[in-house]
Amino acid sequence: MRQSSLNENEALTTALPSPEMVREQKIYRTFGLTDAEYARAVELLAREPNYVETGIFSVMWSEHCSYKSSRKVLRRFPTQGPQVLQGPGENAGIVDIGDGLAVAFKIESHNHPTAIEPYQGAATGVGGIIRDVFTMGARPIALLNSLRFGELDHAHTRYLFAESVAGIGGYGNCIGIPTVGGEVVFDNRYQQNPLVNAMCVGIMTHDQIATGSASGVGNPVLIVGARTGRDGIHGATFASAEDPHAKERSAVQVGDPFMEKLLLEACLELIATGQVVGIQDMGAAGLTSSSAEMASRAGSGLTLDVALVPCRETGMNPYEIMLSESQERMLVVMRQGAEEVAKKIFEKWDLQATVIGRVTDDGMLRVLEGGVVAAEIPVSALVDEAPLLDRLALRPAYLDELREDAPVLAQPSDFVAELAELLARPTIASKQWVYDQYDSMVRTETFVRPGSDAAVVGIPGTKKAIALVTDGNGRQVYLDPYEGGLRAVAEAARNLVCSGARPLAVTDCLNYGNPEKPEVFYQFERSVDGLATACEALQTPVISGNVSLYNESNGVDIYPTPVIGMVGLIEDRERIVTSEWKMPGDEIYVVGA
Amino acid sequence: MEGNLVDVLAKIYVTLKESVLDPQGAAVSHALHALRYDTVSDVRIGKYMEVTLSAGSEQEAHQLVRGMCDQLLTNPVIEKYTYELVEA
Amino acid sequence: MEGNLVDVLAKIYVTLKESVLDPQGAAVSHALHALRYDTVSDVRIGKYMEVTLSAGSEQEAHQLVRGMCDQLLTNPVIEKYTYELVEA
Amino acid sequence: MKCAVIQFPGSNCDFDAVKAIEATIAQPVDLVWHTATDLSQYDFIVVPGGFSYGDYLRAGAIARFAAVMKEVERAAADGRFVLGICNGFQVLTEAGLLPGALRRNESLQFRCELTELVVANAATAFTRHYQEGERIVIPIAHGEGNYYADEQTLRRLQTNGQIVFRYAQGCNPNGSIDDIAGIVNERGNVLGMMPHPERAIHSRLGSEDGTKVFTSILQVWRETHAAIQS
Ligand SMILES: Nc1ncnc2c1ncn2[C@@H]1O[C@H](COP(=O)(O)OP(=O)(O)O)[C@@H](O)[C@H]1O
Repeated sequence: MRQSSLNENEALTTALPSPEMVREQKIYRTFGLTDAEYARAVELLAREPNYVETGIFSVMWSEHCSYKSSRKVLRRFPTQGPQVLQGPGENAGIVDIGDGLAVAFKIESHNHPTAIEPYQGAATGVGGIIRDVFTMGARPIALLNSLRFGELDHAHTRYLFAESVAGIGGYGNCIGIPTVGGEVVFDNRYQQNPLVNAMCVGIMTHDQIATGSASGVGNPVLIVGARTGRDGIHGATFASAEDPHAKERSAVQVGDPFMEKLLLEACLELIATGQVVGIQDMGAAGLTSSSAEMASRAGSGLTLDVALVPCRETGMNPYEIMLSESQERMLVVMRQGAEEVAKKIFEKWDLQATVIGRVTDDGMLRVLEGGVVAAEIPVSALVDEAPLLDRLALRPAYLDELREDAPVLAQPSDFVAELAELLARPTIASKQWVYDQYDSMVRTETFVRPGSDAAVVGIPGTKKAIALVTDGNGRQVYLDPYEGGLRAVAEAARNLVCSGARPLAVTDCLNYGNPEKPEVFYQFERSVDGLATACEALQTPVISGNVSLYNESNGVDIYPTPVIGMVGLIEDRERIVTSEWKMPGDEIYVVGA
Repeated sequence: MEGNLVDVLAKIYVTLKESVLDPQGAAVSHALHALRYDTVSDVRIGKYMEVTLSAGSEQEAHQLVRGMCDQLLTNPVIEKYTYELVEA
Repeated sequence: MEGNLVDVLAKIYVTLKESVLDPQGAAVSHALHALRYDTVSDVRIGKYMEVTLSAGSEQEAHQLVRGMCDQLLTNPVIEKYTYELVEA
Repeated sequence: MKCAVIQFPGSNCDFDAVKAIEATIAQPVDLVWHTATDLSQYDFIVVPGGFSYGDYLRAGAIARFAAVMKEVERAAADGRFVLGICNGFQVLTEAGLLPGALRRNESLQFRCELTELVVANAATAFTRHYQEGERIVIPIAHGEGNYYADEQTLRRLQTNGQIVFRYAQGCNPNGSIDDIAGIVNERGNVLGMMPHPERAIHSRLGSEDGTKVFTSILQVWRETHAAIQS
């Protein structure tokens, strides 16, 4: 690969605005970079970034990729424990379950895309979280979700809800991973900003653990899976924007679960060869964030040639290729000389595996187009130097106001009628309409299907099983952020214990409003404190998670909604407990506080 | 309502926008090649709907059809449509 | 192959046979009524496919398109189709 | 009895079928890739559930052209046993090995639940161990299981006893005609069914009523095999 200086290259990228234009016309603002962030990028590069580089900075420094508002707060979570094999920072966390086996899991939000195109938004959310898990070398064995929508008397809510459920099912059913649990809450607060959080759990042996690290100078970098199209450009920026509806709509992607099924099988087969150095899924910010993160973890550099990337559409420029969020793609670093191993396996699965670059030792993310440099940025500038904000937190006035005039509930005159009315509320009523649309049984290891406190899935070849649950209660967190945080974790743990499991670890999806509002940031900080305290007390460390901010419309923020995904271990599958009454005449006890 | 209703059949063709991935089209294209239809270069798969309705005038019929396409039958985020009206 | 290939776009319309119930059409019809499109009397939903291909002649193009419809693109037990060829 | 479970790209109940064969009848079983061109050594072939080729176009429409399907056809013609489950049933109808077609569920929704079936014909090789009229519970998981055949075909199925499983009255989950859940070909050696017997082989999974599908075939195979050998 020939490299040339930036100046020579200017002629080639003529189609794109020049660095001067980016500065003068403030094009960076349309990418979501602030003036200060742009100035910081200029400082770090010691020159003005060109159009492609500006795009790369903007997505890497977006809230979605950089966690600039939340990173400091997340440090409060306990992340260690003897059972933890991989804590936060990788594509998914991993815990030991004995016998040389481990489970990998993570939860992730796909809220904004769902608001725009509910079927595809929810479906691609599932697709993304599945990739996060098999990237670690784990075989996905279960899916869960957590949903928040407005009240069902709204026609548009019914549409969003029905389509989201269909999309979640559509993806999971097709790929053959059972959807075994979840929760749904309906409340007006989510009318404009529905939440769709998806969790995936995978199983692996300890020696199969793969990581997203690009080490070994000269090692080949491959892009595998689907071709790259123009879909989802700036999806990461869009996810962090206040009003998703007003944003560019090309950011919506269509998922291809069939392709992902092939990709899953091919990647697991590839990882099993022992020839994979690092592997990472391409999610938000596509090639940009996957390559920068892989290099950052290894302290290495990467040189990639976008002209080698298989594209779905003609005439895609380096900016588009680097920022595309086309689904069902992975970035893989192989041992030198093992390219053919990858190609053979992918061919069997009717997929492409294409070498697009090499690992270097100069700490640079260097993007070429046909051998000519199109972008050249130190990896550390994109990752380590990403903005880190100290947002202002202010205790919201409503907390005291609500306490002062807390409503006094009158004694109902007719308890039966009252109970019937409660049970009829969509949030409390049976969720069978939802989970009957999910294949909860494929893999024939689902011992407790949706409908009980927690789902239970067997671990093949052992007597063991794992119990899985997602829980969250935004209204409680709204009323008392700290206490609500405590309770979210406690509820998840109770649900696991009730199924006979010992809780092991937590993944969390933190859905909040606009963090630039001090009251919202207060909710965020205090509830994280509550979550952290409970995780500490229960010895269930947080091993992975996701943050979704800016869930706000017309100035109204959603309830602060941390969703807890928890996994527990059942040593003996004969000891599984379910919640339904078993026999007439059985005694009923109330236990606990 | 005012006497002369026209009965029309709207033939509506819905396709994914060009930039949107069409996994179904790709799979079918692949299958056609396997069946030795080698000269097929592209397949896109969309929806075809026939809606029978009546309206006060042709103009109103157009309005109604456009309305239902925008409101319900398509999602403008990923799809586009064309239609034609024929006498029912 | 013998010199003059014609590039064509086949627009293929697949619908369920009349004798086969169309629950999707019924659901959409229902939804349209709920949105106050009261004058809609019937909705049928099918598939619309665009296949781009080249052939030695127009006649061959017709043969190819009919072939792929009969073999793969439709299931004659429940579906029927029509198509038209336009220049690509 | 040598068993094969076919794998198309997108099959996802392939391992479940293998596990079920091992657990219920403990016979040797191979996973066979869709490009295979020789199935002559197999006595029993399962076309499993899943989403072959993503169910794109129509469920089973693309898979029926896979190379291995020629061999499945040959096996059927030889009188060997072929069992199509869910997507496998869809593939077999698309391939013309079984009559009719599977349309989208009437509800337009994917449905996964335990369903109650009635054994409509206990005289087939696949149902020998059931009683005629027996009610059994076997799960379904499909979006396109709404069986259709024209009137003439339906009448033929009825008079020939080719309807093997029906959804119990009032329990039809997809709108299929005559509550059909599974049918055999005229010769009786090819069964297609939407419910998943391989998911109902242990009480832990909610039901063990699917077991007898596998044990029936083994018994019939043993009988015919013994007859050939003696
Ligand atoms: N979105 C969903 N996806 C899958 N299963 C769900 C979903 N929502 C609820 N469920 C299942 O329905 C059952 C009841 O859920 P929920 O009403 O939230 O129970 P609880 O109040 O006991 O937490 C649980 O088994 C749960 O897993």
